[in-house]
Amino acid sequence: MPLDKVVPDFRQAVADVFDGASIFVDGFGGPGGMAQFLLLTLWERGVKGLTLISNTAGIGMTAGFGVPGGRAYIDHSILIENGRVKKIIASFPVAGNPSRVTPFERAFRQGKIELEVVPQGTLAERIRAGGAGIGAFYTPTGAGTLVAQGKETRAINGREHVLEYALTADFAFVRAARADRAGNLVYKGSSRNFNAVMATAARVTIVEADEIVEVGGLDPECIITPCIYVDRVVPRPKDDTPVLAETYYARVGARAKP
Amino acid sequence: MPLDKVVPDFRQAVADVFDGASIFVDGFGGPGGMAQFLLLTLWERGVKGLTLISNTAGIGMTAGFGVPGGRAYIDHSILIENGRVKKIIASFPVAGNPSRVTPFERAFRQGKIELEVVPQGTLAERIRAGGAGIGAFYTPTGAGTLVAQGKETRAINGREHVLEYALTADFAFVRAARADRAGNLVYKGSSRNFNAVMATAARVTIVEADEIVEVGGLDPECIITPCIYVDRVVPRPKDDTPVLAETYYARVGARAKP
Amino acid sequence: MADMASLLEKPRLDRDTLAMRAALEMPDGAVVNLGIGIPTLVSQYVPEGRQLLYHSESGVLGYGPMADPGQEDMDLINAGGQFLKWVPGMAFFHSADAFAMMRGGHVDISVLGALQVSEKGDLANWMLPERGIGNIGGAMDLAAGAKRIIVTMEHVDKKGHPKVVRECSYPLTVRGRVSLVVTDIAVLAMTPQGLLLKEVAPGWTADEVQALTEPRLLVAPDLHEITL
Amino acid sequence: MADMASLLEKPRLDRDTLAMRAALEMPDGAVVNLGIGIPTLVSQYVPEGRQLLYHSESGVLGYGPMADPGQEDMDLINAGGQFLKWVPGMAFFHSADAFAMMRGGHVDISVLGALQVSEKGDLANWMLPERGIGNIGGAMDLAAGAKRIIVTMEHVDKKGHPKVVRECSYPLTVRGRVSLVVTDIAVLAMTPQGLLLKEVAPGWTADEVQALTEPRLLVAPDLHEITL
Repeated sequence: MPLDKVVPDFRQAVADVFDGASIFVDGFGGPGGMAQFLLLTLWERGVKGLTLISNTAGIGMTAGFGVPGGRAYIDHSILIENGRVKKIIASFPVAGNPSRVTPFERAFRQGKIELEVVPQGTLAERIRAGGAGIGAFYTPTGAGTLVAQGKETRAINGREHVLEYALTADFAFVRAARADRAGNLVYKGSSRNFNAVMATAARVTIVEADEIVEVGGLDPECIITPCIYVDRVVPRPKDDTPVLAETYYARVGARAKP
Repeated sequence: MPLDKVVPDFRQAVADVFDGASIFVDGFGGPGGMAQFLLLTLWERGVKGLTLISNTAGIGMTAGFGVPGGRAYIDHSILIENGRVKKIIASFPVAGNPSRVTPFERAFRQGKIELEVVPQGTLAERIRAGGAGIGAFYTPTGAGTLVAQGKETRAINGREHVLEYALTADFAFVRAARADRAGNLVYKGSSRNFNAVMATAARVTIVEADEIVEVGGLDPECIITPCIYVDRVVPRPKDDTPVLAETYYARVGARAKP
Repeated sequence: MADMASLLEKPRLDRDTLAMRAALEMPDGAVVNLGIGIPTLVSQYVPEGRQLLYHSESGVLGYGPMADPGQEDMDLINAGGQFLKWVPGMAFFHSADAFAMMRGGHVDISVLGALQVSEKGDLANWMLPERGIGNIGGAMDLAAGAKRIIVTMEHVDKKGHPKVVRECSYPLTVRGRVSLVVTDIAVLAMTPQGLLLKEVAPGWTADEVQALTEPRLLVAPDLHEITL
Repeated sequence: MADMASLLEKPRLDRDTLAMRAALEMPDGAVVNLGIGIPTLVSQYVPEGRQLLYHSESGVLGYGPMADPGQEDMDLINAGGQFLKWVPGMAFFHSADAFAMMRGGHVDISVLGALQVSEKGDLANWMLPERGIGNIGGAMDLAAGAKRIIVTMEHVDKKGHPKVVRECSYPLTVRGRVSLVVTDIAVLAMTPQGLLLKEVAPGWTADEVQALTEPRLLVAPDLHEITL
């Protein structure tokens, strides 16, 4: 059944993620739309030298972005603070409030991690281009600013545009609200954001789905990510205790506090 | 009520279409997804010097593309055969079968109309770029062929890419299956095709909707064209007799056969 | 010339009043994107009878008020990570589409905070050089793409330095696209001749505003106090 | 050398048999786009037990058989304007997304018709020069973007001229991307050394195929008759 992409557990889903791989990680900033179980499993596997491409560099776990008071979920930070990440490509890398120093900011200040800051729309568009086979594009965003430094520019209709190249990755970690067994996906609310773009541009797209239905169980008019983009679908457990920050801290506390 | 975009009749909806305007016209080829009432009303108004940007140059009326046997609907042809169109930008301008000579092909052979042939994906992408504020992009499609002639090229990842520019228009004639009063749209099946792209890239987007519902009547997860892109929504009558080819032929026959 | 030290002590508009003034700029039916901070407050003060369509780069169009306490949904946030209420008429879209809307000129008004604004309409709002790292986020796309850019900010920074400057010394967000600056002491419009002082906070004079502003200001013939 | 006139009279595979042979090339689970004409027939002959995912540039993924007579829906067509059946598991998308799928390399196999194929893998399939106008449609995107391009066509044109040529004289669709050519008398694979004749129609010899082919063909050591 090659059109059935459901794999039973997270370990199997990320088994082929290799040292040095590039990974798209969604989550606008908070836990919504973030594939925390995939991140947790990858941390458990100990893969290193990763490049993460994501809207943030993990701000939710430290700064409480997008999460109702009192709760906190793991995010990219668990890979960063354990030295697994070589480079981050992000638009919103650090907490808005400078007093909330994230694991990424700490690693960055220690010179342990590379950063490429990309305007959010250019990041989304570069990933879309990667998925769509567009080699590069001219955007007015960032013209005349730091992000245009060293890049080609061109006046189009009298306005300066910057040449930006497509961005692809080895893997995408996507979180969907519902998937069918063939890998057609729908999201919920604002959690669609980068997920639906990243799903198109990775060599291997791995989906953590809150619910899995049979083929035909999704309205064909409402499918946001057609299954052509999806390689694996893993059911996300209803109980999110394993991906709560407190669970993680209890685990690493018992071993070696970061 | 500025967020209510419903206008009661087609005449009012196209009242500001001017001589020399450029218009996006959807319809993959057949009647599905084509705003025939808008086309008919524009023909009645007598506006001329138009540039139509569309997947075809009107093949359905002549060649029966995408329509079950026995029926035929009007299409771009009614504007072309009456000399209202100066230029066509299309990917599939003529009937597949050379014996089915369309009004466009006849006008083209008589030197009465200009043609720019664009690969279908490049056409869709140029329109998307127009709507998305992307000035230009590099695509591998068409490299080394006639469509690349006179265009800049660049090797990206070892592959030749052609520079293509964004395409916008003064108006888009869009056909939706359902609209809410604010102009959020959904389509049906394969009739979504160019509609959802063209809606984003026109100065004025005019929608012919098979059904109009109150705001909130569409599932927010399933809206394909958010109302930000839509300027006017006109209800399409249930009775499609006025846009059947036979009705049109009866009308022009009574005046002057083309 | 006014005395700097005493000017810095002089009462200015609070954040809410500043947001109220900015809210008057929103025409009926406009598509509006509100940045993080003071801009977000603007939606609370839009004059009655005006219907706006709110866009968020988190992928939401047509949102309404914030969620009630206890009703927060992690799957419905704005760009600042605040929770929105589920209201009829919303539409959701992915990030490439969210930014296509901005860059493509489909957002009428973007209200942004600023670290500095120059007399040429340049905006710097993403990195304090002393921090050495910053969040561009969606600011550059908004600033590059929205039809009209309104900046809301305090007139001077925490050290009392003018934020309205001749040339931005901080990393730029966009060049030459700011059209109106609403601060806690003044309303300044970008004109071809330069920055035009149109309104002052109650009790403030043009000279006093000028004293806290780096570039030379033009003063509108009908200069008046901000009224709400 | 075979006599041309008699060769042109010699029985060849019919369109359905040709489609059957092409169908054998579809691996289980492949995402496939079928062009107008013979390619469309391929879906009818996919060996049992193989599940394919069909993509159409009209904006449909996962479609099934054609609609039953009387059940045609103008809102559900393939790229050739034929009516599809409403089946579970379909997904719809707009044209920019439909072509993003192709150009982005997400379609495994594109089966296309051809006017000419060159020994370098060039394809010409959108304009007969004598017509002077042609339909590019989605062919260029498919030919540029799909991972594997299979051409199905008659081996010679209506006048008996070879369609497998050294250099295409008709306007090109794509350069160097065809990997397999299935005709009514032969199966030819593009190899770094040149065109390799792998199979012939029943009753045909390598020499006879060569006689109707412009470039020099390499002959596979295990050359054999097409079997289905």
